[in-house]
Amino acid sequence: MNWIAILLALGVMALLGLVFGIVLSFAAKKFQVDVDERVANVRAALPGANCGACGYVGCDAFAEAVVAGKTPPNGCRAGGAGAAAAIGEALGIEVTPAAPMVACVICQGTAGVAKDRYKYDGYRSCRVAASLSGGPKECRFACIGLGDCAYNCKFGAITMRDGIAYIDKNICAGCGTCAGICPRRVIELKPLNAQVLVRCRNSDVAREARSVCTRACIGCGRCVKECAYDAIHVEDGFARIDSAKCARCGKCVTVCPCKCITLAGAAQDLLESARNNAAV
Amino acid sequence: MMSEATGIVKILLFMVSCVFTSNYIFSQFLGICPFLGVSNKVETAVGMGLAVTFVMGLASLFTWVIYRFVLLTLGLEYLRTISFILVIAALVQFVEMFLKKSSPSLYKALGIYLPLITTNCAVLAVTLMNIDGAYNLLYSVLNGVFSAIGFLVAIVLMAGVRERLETANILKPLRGFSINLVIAGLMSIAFMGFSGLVK
Amino acid sequence: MSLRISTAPHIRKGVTTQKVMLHVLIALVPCVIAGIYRFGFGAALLLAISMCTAMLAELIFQKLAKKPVTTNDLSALLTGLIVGLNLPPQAPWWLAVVGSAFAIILVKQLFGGIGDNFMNPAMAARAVLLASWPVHMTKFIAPINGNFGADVISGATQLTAINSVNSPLTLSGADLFNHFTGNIPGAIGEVSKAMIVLGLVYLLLTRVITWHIPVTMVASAALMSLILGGDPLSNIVSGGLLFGAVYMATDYTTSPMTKKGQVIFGAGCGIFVCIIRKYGAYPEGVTYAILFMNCLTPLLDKFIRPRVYGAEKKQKEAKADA
Amino acid sequence: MSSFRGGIHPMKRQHGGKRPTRDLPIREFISDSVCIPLGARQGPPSVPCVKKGDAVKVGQPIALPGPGPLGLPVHASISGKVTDVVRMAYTGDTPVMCVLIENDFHNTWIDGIYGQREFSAITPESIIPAIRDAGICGMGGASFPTHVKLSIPEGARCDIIIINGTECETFLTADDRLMRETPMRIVNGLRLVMRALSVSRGVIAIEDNKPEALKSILAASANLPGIEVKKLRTSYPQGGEKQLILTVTGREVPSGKLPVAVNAVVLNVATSAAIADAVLQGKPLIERVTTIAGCVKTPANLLLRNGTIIGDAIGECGGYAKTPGKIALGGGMTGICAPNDQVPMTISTSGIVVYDEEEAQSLDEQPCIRCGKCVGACPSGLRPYILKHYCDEGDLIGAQSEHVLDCIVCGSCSYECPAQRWLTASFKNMKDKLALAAKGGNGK
Amino acid sequence: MRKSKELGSVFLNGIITENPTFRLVLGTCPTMAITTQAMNGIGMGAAATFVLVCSNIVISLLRNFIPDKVRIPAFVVVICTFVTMVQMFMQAFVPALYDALGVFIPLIVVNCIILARAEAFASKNGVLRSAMDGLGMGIGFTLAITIIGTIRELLGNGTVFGANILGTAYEPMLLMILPTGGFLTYGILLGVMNYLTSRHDKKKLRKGGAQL
Repeated sequence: MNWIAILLALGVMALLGLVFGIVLSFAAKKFQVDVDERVANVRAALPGANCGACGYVGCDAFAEAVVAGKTPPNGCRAGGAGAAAAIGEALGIEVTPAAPMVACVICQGTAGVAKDRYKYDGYRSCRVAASLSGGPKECRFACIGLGDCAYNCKFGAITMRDGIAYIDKNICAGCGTCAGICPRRVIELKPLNAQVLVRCRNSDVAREARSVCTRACIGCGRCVKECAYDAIHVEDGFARIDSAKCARCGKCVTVCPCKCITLAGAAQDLLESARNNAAV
Repeated sequence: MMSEATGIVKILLFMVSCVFTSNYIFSQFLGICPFLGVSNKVETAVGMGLAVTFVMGLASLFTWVIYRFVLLTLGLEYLRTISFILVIAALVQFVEMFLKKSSPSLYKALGIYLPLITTNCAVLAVTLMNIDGAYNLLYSVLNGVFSAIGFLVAIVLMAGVRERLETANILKPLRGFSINLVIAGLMSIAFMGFSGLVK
Repeated sequence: MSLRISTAPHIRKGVTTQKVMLHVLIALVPCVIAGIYRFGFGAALLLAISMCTAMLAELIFQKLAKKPVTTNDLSALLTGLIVGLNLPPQAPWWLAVVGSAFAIILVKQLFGGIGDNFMNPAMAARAVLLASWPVHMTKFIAPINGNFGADVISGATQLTAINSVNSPLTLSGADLFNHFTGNIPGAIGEVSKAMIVLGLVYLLLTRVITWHIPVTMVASAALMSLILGGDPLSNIVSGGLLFGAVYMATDYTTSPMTKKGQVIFGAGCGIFVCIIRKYGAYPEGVTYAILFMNCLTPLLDKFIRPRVYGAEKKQKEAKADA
Repeated sequence: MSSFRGGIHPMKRQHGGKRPTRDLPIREFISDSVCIPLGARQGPPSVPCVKKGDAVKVGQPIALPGPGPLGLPVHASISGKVTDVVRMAYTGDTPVMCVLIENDFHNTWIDGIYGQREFSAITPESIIPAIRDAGICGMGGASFPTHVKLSIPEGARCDIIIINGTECETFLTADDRLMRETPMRIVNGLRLVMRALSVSRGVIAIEDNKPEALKSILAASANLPGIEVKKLRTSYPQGGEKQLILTVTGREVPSGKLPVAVNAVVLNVATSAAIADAVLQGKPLIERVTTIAGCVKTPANLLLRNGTIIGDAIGECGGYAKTPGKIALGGGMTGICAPNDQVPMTISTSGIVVYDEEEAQSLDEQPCIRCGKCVGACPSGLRPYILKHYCDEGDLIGAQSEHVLDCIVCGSCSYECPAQRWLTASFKNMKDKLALAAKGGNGK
Repeated sequence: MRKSKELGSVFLNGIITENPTFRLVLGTCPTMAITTQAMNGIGMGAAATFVLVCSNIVISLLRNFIPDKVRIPAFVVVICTFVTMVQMFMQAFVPALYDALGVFIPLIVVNCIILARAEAFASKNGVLRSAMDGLGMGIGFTLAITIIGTIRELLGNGTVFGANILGTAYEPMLLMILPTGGFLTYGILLGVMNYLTSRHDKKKLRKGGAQL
């Protein structure tokens, strides 16, 4: 054993370490710049879809705003309860999640149900089609069905079938991008548990509404009379359901002459209870 | 006079060899991680490339000096890996801190890449290769700088292609590292044309 | 009355992707005929195999990937044909299969299919074959309808001779004539320069391509070979320079979009061809030169853009600052 | 001949382009009834001032200017009885207010239409109000109120008036015929505008594929000081306002600015003729020459009263030659589709083009093959192939960085595209979105 | 019983769920550089595994003594020590392999797998678990690069571990043992792995959904 060599090696390493250590610790003091780690932590808790539903440009901007206290920490709709809890953890505060929302298509004007005005043939964009001669469907409140919402959905929750949009509630994160994009505003964000929906918003008089679509709400008010909870009102020529009051009894669905009130299926219940469990 | 001219030609050829013929990415597989990681935008790729060039040049200089004057004289050649990595780590950290304070704009451009460079195997590799190749100080620094420029060329070309492919309809499982490796593979075919330029 | 409604414009030029590809295929017919005339049935078989493989590869890949099948646009057929034309006439059949399949699947479809590949599929395939089976790819036979004796020099060795550092060879008049008629050994498509020029004229007349890339590529190659002390004419007519300049460097997808970019692209190709021919390990540099410029194309497209009408210099700078 | 960058030559395709109608004289056609839209142009919709059952004379105002400087009155184009004032679906997204008039075939004009007045009798200050009162808006297609265009803003000045006789659009020959048959009206219009703005230089620009028009205008403007006739290269979109200014004056309108920023005003030949009628004769704008082309039995140039139902005009041309697949108001490059043939034409309808079913069918959009033809064709120097990506993605910032706002929506890129991509439509959509965002909407 | 099960899952984690090569995409340089032969893969893998296990053990032991601020340099020093040992060992006993692997042996120091495991696992876990993690990761790495090496050797040379498989009629595709072959093989394998994982995940999701 060559003790000297070992000692030498140790010495050199120690010296190197010492020199670098001193230089660096000196430099670290001298060049100190503060960075807020909380922003990164909050950002890590977000889904990263940059959907913009929170009202900020993207997840980064939202994270900064949360840390700066400019926006409530439960503002991320796409992340839901999970993100809210994670943000709370990152900031060390209690965050109550906002009620989960899903996007719903307020139109049932599939091919054959809603009358066509013309064949659209061009750039596949609802927005463009809507601006040409009043849109390809006679009803000016109908889903145009060219899929602007599906194209822009960051989560792949929307498919176009039979000329209208369908939203998979299991995938929908409730970010509201589609609602903002739809030129006809037929997509609305509803609480996840709002299962009874009037799926039409044609505000024309009954005769006209009926003449362009067999499933148009004609504002007849039968559902209003049937509802025992005062949850339905007719405004602007079509019925609306207040989901806070609705008891989901489903009576209005049965009396609607135009079949434009729908009750979401049983799968919805399962999903809802699953989400509630997860939140607990 | 003649020998001076051939010397310059030799150096020029050496540079070409570093940049193209034995490109670090396409023929030596060094520095692949940052090459794949930081090549999504041309601007950031240029930043990374420049930062690597800067550090590789400095690292070549420092490690050569340390090897030649400390390790070799003390007969501690086997300590070179460990001492080189320390030199590089310290260098990178120092440069980062220095830039952060003295030139915030340059730091903004290069700073975020600097921590990544410590684990860039190209830096350690070039210092080790300088020793293996028994280069003198000039050639060591040239090797460091021009190998890094080879890296810069590769990463900027890569970033250009990746930017363009942002709009491409690539199959989902292939997106990310997978397609980037295929791009690199195809680019390395193009770089094979440079083989033999410098014998 | 049920009318259609669409956005403007209501008239289109009537040129489709398919027609463009068809034009290029037609432009290649003279080369194909020359190749088959010079090298016989084997060459024809090779071309057929590579074209079939290319179509099949595209079909199978798109079926497997559940993508719309786009074999109708004929681009795969074209790629297959060009791969075949780049093969030496006596190459084994599997070389054509591997080459076409590689071109279509790895270089084109993995990136998303037509328009999304960043590298010319046929060129990449040729480079791959050359790197993988150099013996097969550099063994050229003499044409069957020629007057070549036993002392045939292969195309590649001739190129080496032309670009030899010490005493560059200059082709004689008779040699040049043989190059024009295709009475030389070489890859199937590239032997007859006259036929390639015929194809070029067709492509220019049908406005499928513009002069920018082929002309700058050939011109810069000539200039560069002059600078490097070679004979420009010999350099232009030998090897695959013309074939590459007309059919492969002009590939829409992998060449720059602007005319200025195309000129730089062509010039770059020409320069690299000469450098690789003269100094590189490979006798032929066209493939690598084009592939390298393909890699550079995205950057050329990014930085060389037409001047926007009404954009002032000051405004541009102001924007950059903001 | 200097010209703008890019451009295309879409002249010779389909139905012989301009050939069928270019040598046919203008023919007047007055239909049984008209339906006059009050809001189918730029600016606020006019407010109807007649009601169902009212009797109206030709030239009588039926709607008063809407609020704001862009408001314009609308005049009855035939004499007869108002049958309805109602909202009707038109080419835009929302229904517009229309006045329906049944013709009594007396063609009674309102009082106060005077014969040709002398130039010397007209004061420069009276010209622009007269133009507004006549309800004149741009007749080249954009239908921007002309009096606003001629009101040079404070601090700006104008040193050249360009009369746009290029008619670079496909199929259309209405302006060509107008220049050949009544060149004097056009020249007079130009002189009036020059007088109103006290500008000493006026240029009438005509493409070199209209030699007869060129000759006739030259003859009409001979010996008139300050007026020159300029022959331009035939290329689409030579008649684009910005392109025309560049070709004629060598000046480039800065991005996002109006032509007046380079001291120029551009007017269409038909507008110029209308100005002459309005100022010299006191006639409001009630009619225009429209080319009926495409798949009709006998294509023609008709002098139509404002609000003529397009089906009636097509009937006047012998009806459809084949089953129609698409009817567009305007030329092949920029025309706007009509939902059916029962909608009216307006003052800005320079042509009615009928496409048969085969022509109407557009091919499916295919992947971009990066041929660069769109870049070569774009007169604004944009890169449509990249821009389309941003527009499809709804990326407002990306689209602006690719200068989408400099797109003039001429359609050249779409025309050239071998992959049949809807480039122009996506840019127009993005421009609309940006305009909305600038107004404070969310732009989505 | 439970503990051994848990150790087993830590071990398997490195091989499958978080395979450093195919799932985490770490240590790409040696993955492609030395995989021209299957044998090289095993050699490199063994060296890396040794370093991983040793460094994980040592770092885990020292985890409570190393100040947080200097932990990374400290880790590097520990790793470097073992790398130098491996280097010396290979130079002495398997010089052929040493030459084949070349500069990539000292470069194990900057192999991100090792530093990443030290930072993410060993500095937070006990000795036994850290050792298991190192072993799992090392074997996962070894397996992956051996697979890549096998494919490249088979296609590029017609052999596997030097034994001729494809017969003499096979004309080797030289490209596969060139750099290009490395990039392409790794890239495509990665794509295949991504596809398989996503399919697996989807199946799992569907199963999970049904249970709900």
